[in-house]
Amino acid sequence: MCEVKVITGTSAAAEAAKLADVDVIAAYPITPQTTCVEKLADFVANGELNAEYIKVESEHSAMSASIGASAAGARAFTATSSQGLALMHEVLFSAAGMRVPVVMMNANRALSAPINIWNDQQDSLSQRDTGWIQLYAEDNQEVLDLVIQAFKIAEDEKVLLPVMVNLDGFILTHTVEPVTVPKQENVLDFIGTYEPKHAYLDPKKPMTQGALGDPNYYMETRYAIETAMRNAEKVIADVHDAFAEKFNRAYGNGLIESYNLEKAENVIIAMGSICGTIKDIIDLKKKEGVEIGLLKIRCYRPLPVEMIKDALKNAKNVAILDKSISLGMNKGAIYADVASHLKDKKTVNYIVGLGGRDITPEDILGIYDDVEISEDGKTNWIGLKEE
Amino acid sequence: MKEVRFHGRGGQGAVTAAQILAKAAFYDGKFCQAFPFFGVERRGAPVMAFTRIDDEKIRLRSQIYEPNYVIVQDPTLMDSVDVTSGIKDGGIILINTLKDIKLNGYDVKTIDATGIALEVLGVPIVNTTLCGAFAGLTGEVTIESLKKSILETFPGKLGPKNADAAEKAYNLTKGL
Amino acid sequence: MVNTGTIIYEPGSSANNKTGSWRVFKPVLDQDKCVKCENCYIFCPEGCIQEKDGKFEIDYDYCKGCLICEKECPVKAIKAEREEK
Amino acid sequence: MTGSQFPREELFAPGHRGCAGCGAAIVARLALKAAGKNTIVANATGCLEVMTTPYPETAWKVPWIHVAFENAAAVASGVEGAVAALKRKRGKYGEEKVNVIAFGGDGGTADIGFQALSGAMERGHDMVYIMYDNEAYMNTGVQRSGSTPLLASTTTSPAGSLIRGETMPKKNMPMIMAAHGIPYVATASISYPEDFMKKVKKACEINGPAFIQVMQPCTTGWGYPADKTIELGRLAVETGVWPLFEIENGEFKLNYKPLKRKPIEEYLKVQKRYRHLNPEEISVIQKTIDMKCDEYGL
Repeated sequence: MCEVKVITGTSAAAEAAKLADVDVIAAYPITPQTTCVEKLADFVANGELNAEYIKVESEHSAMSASIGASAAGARAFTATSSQGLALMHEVLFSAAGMRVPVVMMNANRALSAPINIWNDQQDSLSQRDTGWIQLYAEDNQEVLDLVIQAFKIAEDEKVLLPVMVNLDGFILTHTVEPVTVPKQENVLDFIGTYEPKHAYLDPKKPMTQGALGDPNYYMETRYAIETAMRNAEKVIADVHDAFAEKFNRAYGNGLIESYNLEKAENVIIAMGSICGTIKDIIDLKKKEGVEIGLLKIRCYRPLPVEMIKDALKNAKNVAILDKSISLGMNKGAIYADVASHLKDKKTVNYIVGLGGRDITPEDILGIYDDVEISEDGKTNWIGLKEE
Repeated sequence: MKEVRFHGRGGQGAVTAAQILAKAAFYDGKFCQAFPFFGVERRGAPVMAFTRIDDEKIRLRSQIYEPNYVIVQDPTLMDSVDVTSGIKDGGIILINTLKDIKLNGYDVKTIDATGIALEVLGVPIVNTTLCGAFAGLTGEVTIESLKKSILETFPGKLGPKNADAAEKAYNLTKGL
Repeated sequence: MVNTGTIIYEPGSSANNKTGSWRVFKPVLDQDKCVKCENCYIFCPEGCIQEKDGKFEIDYDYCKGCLICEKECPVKAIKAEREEK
Repeated sequence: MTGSQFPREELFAPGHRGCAGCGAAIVARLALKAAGKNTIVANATGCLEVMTTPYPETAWKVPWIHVAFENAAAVASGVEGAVAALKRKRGKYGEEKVNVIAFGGDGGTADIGFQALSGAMERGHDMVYIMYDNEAYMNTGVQRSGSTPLLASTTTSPAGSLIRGETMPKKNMPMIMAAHGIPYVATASISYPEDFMKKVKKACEINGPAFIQVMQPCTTGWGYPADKTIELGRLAVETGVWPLFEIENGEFKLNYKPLKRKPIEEYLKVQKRYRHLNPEEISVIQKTIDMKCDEYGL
């Protein structure tokens, strides 16, 4: 039997890490991630979780210690946000290149300057090329489910890549709502024990990890990560399906989720918590006899391009929502990645919610109206106060 | 869907109150959501927190602009904050005060939550008391579920005391 | 194929790389003069002077010819000779 | 002297790409001899890392990991945590103690890796951090580090007509580490292998963090003939430039006191990095060394 708890998104992530019986946690506090690592500290302090908790002196060291722990053969978990993730940037590449299946929760938050603790997705999207699998949650239940799935995906021999589970800062991290927490025995039965065959540090079988790769070898190592990313598409879907069967909760096909896309010509592509508000609007309009749709991206890296194209085959006008901005290009990351694959459709980019600017149901209604009349390829900043 | 807005000061437990209410609704078999106004306020500064209660799963992620109910933990907040902002027609404003406060055009209910808290808890922390008053006034959550939620939120000695304070307020406001 | 994570599974495989070709001068040990103080053994950056059957021998496959051994030998049992290349 | 005063097992293989006469290679070889095979090494980016692990070959016969420049202490923290957790939870690693040793150069330790080092030491991890000190960024071509001594010429502290080399004295790492209250801090030199190995062994046996700063002359960076690596290390100790001491549980102990300190000039004159010095500048260095030796009771 499961237990339903009314908890925050950060607590849901902490519960999931506990259920996965992680061996090592190395973490540094940052708003709005803190309640996750506080909760984990409580679990360890109360003997509910048998793990080494390393209270590192920075996020750079949090990731470095996580890599060290995972390379030694332990199941490692950490959590961060925004500036902390940016500080990790260098070693995020190392984690992927060294093929250590670290799982990290990231509380999506804007980047300085000006300093801003509120939600957008600039932090994780700025890490898109580091070789991390990136998953995004719509609600706190999905946070818990994704963190559990993340371990199974990361540790799959066909993948062996680190996974970042993203949740919108405050909107999920600090919001309580009912979350079904499965039994640990069922979770461990689902993900298994981490027994790495490729990387561990044991004097009985010494290996060298983190070697120098000269021009003879480097390109192949990058290609191997790309291959693992492509493998991950199937693994993520399979893990999702197996999870759905065991725990009775499904999210589209695991990589994307289609919501009323069959008859809709005007559709939104979005990622994260805003998808909930959009679904409400879609149901509202359906009652009025208007068909609009949503394509939710759950997995941003690897980006399931073919799935996205297929899901949008009936769409005409595609509004792509970005909580990030590539400055100097006036496009968000999702638009930049996706639009070129939708050449037969009108695509319009909407920059929304930067630095915690609230996105209201009216904003979403306005976007559905606008995408029909707006010109192709345009970028609109929603809610911008222009002087 | 019913939406509640709490006005308090940092450290008075407004966020906890919003969560207690959400959990109580959950125990009543409803769906719920509670979140703070995402600010950087410190102890003493005006803060807000929100609760949503619905019969269906709550997917809406925007902030609350048009609440059904407003709970004011400290009347001095009204000098600097417009507690009536966006309140829905027929909405209720519950204020912790000794005075008889009237706000033109609004349904205002008052309760001396500080008095109850001092009497039952021995400290002027009014969040659980106000939750009890809210339950009595609106019937949006049952007192049984509210007490369960409070007991779960405050393990140890504080739990029963806070549940008593809530029940006392509930009995005073029921049917008002 | 590069190993997953560029991991090297053969400990000490640098031994495949014979650095003896780097040498310009070659240390030659006179076994008769050697007092087995172990200075050459312990100070060698390559670890290429090893004891075998009670004698120290220089492995010229790896010796880079730094001549620390010659310098540190207290009885001048090691002499540098020019490599004939 | 006969018999084997040193362990014969070689855990650091030949064929590495270190310069002829490389002091860093001697550090690694001696440290592993002392620590033994039940050891896991975390290595900061630097000469030692680059020269020992060009894929697909490694000089290491113990488990070894490198992640980046500034984080050897943090990586070692994670490794140590993993060893503790896997021992406790899954009975891995058996009964014997596993040594976790981090190697970092002076730049990777005193400069860019300083924060990670301070954190790891303060947190009390059971690890040994060995700073192999060659007093500049040798891997990138001899740039000045916080560990570069006064008036030494490097590529970023060149001896010009106006500025005469490094303007600041060497950062005092052992005392900074001692201030962390860790159980064991020591200085060592590759020219005193018994002393160095004894200290590594002790550091491994102690529960909790240990820090050893080992001086390691560098033929390329200091500018001297390769055969003089050991001689220079010895001169550093004999002149008082590099005192050998331990601070065990807060107690300072000098390990070696030369009968009569040699004049600093004997040490300086062998090295290209000091070639620009005039007698006045040499006497300035002598004075700073004299002051330091007074402090340490040398």
